[in-house]
Amino acid sequence: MSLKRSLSTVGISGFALSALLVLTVLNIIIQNIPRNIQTAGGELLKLNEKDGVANAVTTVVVYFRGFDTLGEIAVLFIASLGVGLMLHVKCQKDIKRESNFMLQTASRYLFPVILLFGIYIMVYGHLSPGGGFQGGVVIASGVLLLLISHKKFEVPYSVIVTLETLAGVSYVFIGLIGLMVLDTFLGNFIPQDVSQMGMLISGGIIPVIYIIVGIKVGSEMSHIAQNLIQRADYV
Amino acid sequence: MSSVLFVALPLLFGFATPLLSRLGKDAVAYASVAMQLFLLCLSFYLLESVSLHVEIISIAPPLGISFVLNSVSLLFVTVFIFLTTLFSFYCLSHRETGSYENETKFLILLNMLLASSAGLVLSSDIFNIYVFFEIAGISAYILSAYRKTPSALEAGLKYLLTGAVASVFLVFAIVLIYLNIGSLNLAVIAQSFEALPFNVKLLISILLFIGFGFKVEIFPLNFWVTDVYQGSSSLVNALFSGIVAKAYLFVFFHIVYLFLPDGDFSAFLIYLGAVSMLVAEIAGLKQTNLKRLFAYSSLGQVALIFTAFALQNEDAVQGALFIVIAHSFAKLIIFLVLAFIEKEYESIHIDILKELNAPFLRAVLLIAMLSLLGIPLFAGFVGKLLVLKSLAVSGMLGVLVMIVIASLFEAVYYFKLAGYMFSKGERRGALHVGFIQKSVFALLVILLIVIGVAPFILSGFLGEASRVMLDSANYITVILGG
Amino acid sequence: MFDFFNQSEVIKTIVVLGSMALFFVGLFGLLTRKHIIRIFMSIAIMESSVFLLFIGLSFKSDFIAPIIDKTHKNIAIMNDPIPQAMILTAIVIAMAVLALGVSFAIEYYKLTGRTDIDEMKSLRY
Amino acid sequence: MIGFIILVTFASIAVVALSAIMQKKLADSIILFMGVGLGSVVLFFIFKAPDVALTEAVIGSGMSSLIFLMALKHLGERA
Repeated sequence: MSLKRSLSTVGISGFALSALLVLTVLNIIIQNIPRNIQTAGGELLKLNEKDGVANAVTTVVVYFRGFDTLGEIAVLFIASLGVGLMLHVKCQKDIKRESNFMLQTASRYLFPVILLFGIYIMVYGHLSPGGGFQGGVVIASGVLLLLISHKKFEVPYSVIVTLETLAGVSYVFIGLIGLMVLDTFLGNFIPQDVSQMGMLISGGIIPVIYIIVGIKVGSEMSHIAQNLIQRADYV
Repeated sequence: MSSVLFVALPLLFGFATPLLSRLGKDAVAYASVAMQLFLLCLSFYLLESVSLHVEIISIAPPLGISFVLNSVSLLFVTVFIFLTTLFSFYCLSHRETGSYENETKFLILLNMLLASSAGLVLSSDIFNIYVFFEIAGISAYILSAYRKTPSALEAGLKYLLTGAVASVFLVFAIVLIYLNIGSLNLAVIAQSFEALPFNVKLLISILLFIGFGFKVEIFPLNFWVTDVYQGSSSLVNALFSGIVAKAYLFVFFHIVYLFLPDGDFSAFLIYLGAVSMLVAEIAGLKQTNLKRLFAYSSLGQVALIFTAFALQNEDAVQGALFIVIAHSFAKLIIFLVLAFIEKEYESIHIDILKELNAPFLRAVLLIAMLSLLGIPLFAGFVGKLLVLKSLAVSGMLGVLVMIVIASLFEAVYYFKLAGYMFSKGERRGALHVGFIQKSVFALLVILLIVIGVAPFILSGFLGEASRVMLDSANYITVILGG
Repeated sequence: MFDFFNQSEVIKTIVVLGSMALFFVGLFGLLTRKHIIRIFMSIAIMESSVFLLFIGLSFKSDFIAPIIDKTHKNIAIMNDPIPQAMILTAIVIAMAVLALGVSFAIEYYKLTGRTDIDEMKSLRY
Repeated sequence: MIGFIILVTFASIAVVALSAIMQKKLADSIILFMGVGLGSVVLFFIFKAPDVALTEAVIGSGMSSLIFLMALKHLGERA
């Protein structure tokens, strides 16, 4: 990597000066951004009132731009596969140190609360802020707490794989069903009327997809965390 | 049969593989090849009746994401699927040695790479292009670091670092585009990109150039390419130079044609491409490691395609499409032969060619090199001829001279290699080339010769494809009007 | 005294200057730091600066979050949901790439004991 | 009042980020990096983007800190 330059004072001051210069230029350019341009967001909000859910961001993430989320899930899937490939350690019997008693009891009582909080965020993703990504990672942080505190605790790989695969396959199947029924990939084929806007069962496939995303993100994040922790402890 | 299947099916297969592998590794490998064959038939079926067709995903454009199916994007998708299918067939022949290419993880990454390069080529939404940019990137990082040797990991790290920096600049460009124009659909952006004040247009163009420049392997930003090629295995290099580089090249120029239809910065791009070809070929002269040498040759050919696309006229783009096809086939041959040599002889120094005792491989390698050089009877000739002709017509003699000199340098080190191959030195033990491997090489060589001898088969379709690619006004009306 | 800062012009200037300063701190770290983990940190800082710039410039302080419930029904005064949806995806992608990069660095350190980006010269013989 | 809070938060994030990069010990720079994560969560909250704030809190400062801490535990204290 021939990017490195020696850390002399000339280097720093040269960089600072050029940064200041470019900063002012950028400021002038970004400042005269037109304020009242008619962004696509406005139209989407109107469209959301008709066939979206209460949380407009969830509608955009899952339904209007659902293909980005499918790609996003693929990125996370490949990342957890890569971390597993790199850091998977076959034989690591009793390598983690036994943590003290207080941490164990505290984590044993905290885990159900965190799990419930994660499930709440995931399930109510289309009504209040939150959703699949955030709920999944909250659950993964709960699993992380157990991984740290309990020596013999380990999420069995078969559970992670089955959850991950079922969620991913069902997400693509929902897309294909939408393709068959409405001739648009990821179309919202479950009819839902606007009166149900604030209710839990509203928005057709949107909450279903977000719960699937949550399961997948949760299993993959705990897989990454588990690999990182086991590998680190195997020093 | 919609074009979304090109992305949805490999993703479905990738997601299902961890559970499928419980049935047995062979089942997964055969299922992957079967799925790729199905996609190949689908692409040929669509190739017959290709009309400008917009595939809506979840809601209609300009608010939603949509795939645009025209002859250019379908051509690239067909080439990608054809290359992946041949690659899978070649890997199938390694079944008995149980080497790593048949592990389920490798198959998942291969399919994800196919899905993301197809998505890159088909998508018409700039943030969707960024997502596929990341998927292709992240599967390429893992493929290059797959063998977990120190040099492979170093290659993976360098690839990941440059990829991450490139994606930061690309997100910065997308942010400025949305703030100034208010939409993410390429057609809407293209319409109002002209009306932007010049400094905003310049800033967005610079950020897009840096973002894509790393991946398009253009001169100032391609310092990392040869290290990655040298670190990762030759099989994976075949995928990189065949599929990944072409997908990024097409997306970059698809955006350039849409945003700057009257070619504002095209002079800069043309000279940059010519300079980067010259630098790559000169650097290739003194290489002793075969992988590094062919990495520089890939850089040179990609720079030639870059220059041809930057010329922005129909002849040049038709020539570029010819070179894309010829270069993909030739590089697949070269890197598969290199993988074979690396596996059997465990060394990829130049002198190993002296001891290569496999007349079939030597002949196949020779034909691939001749086609890359542009020798008349082979596929590379037609493309290079069209590009040089359009350069002469548009009066860019300086660039013409640069490209001819670069091709001469390339000829020097290719003939040096040919000399090594056919020198009289003592030979190592005879290499046994499997039947499937021989048929894959034979098919590729036949294609190179057929395109070289009778280019008129493709020139009609490629001419129409280049017209469609350059005709951005029609692209915009189809998306917005349609 | 504080209401001078509340005008939307001033807020936009603060956002632009702040996030660009963060961007150049990240770029500086990227170019001059040698330890591989610090380089990943600089890239993470650059990414978060671009995300802050985007949300900072596309929000209006007197508008409300784009969530419809019983009390907030008027969508005219709701912020634009698209930038939030994009940044939501971009944050998760950036974290995935970061996790992969750190696992590469850990594996590379296990094999060669090197963490300095300049020492990675083995590919240049 | 919002503008002033934004100014203070941005200034503190920039200072914390710069010191995170200039730190000698890796452990200190990781802890300061978590501070940058928290600061950006506060900013996203002020920018009326609750979804993004929750994501940044959970992923940006949650998982990234785990990843860097595990890297720190692994690569030891050198450099």
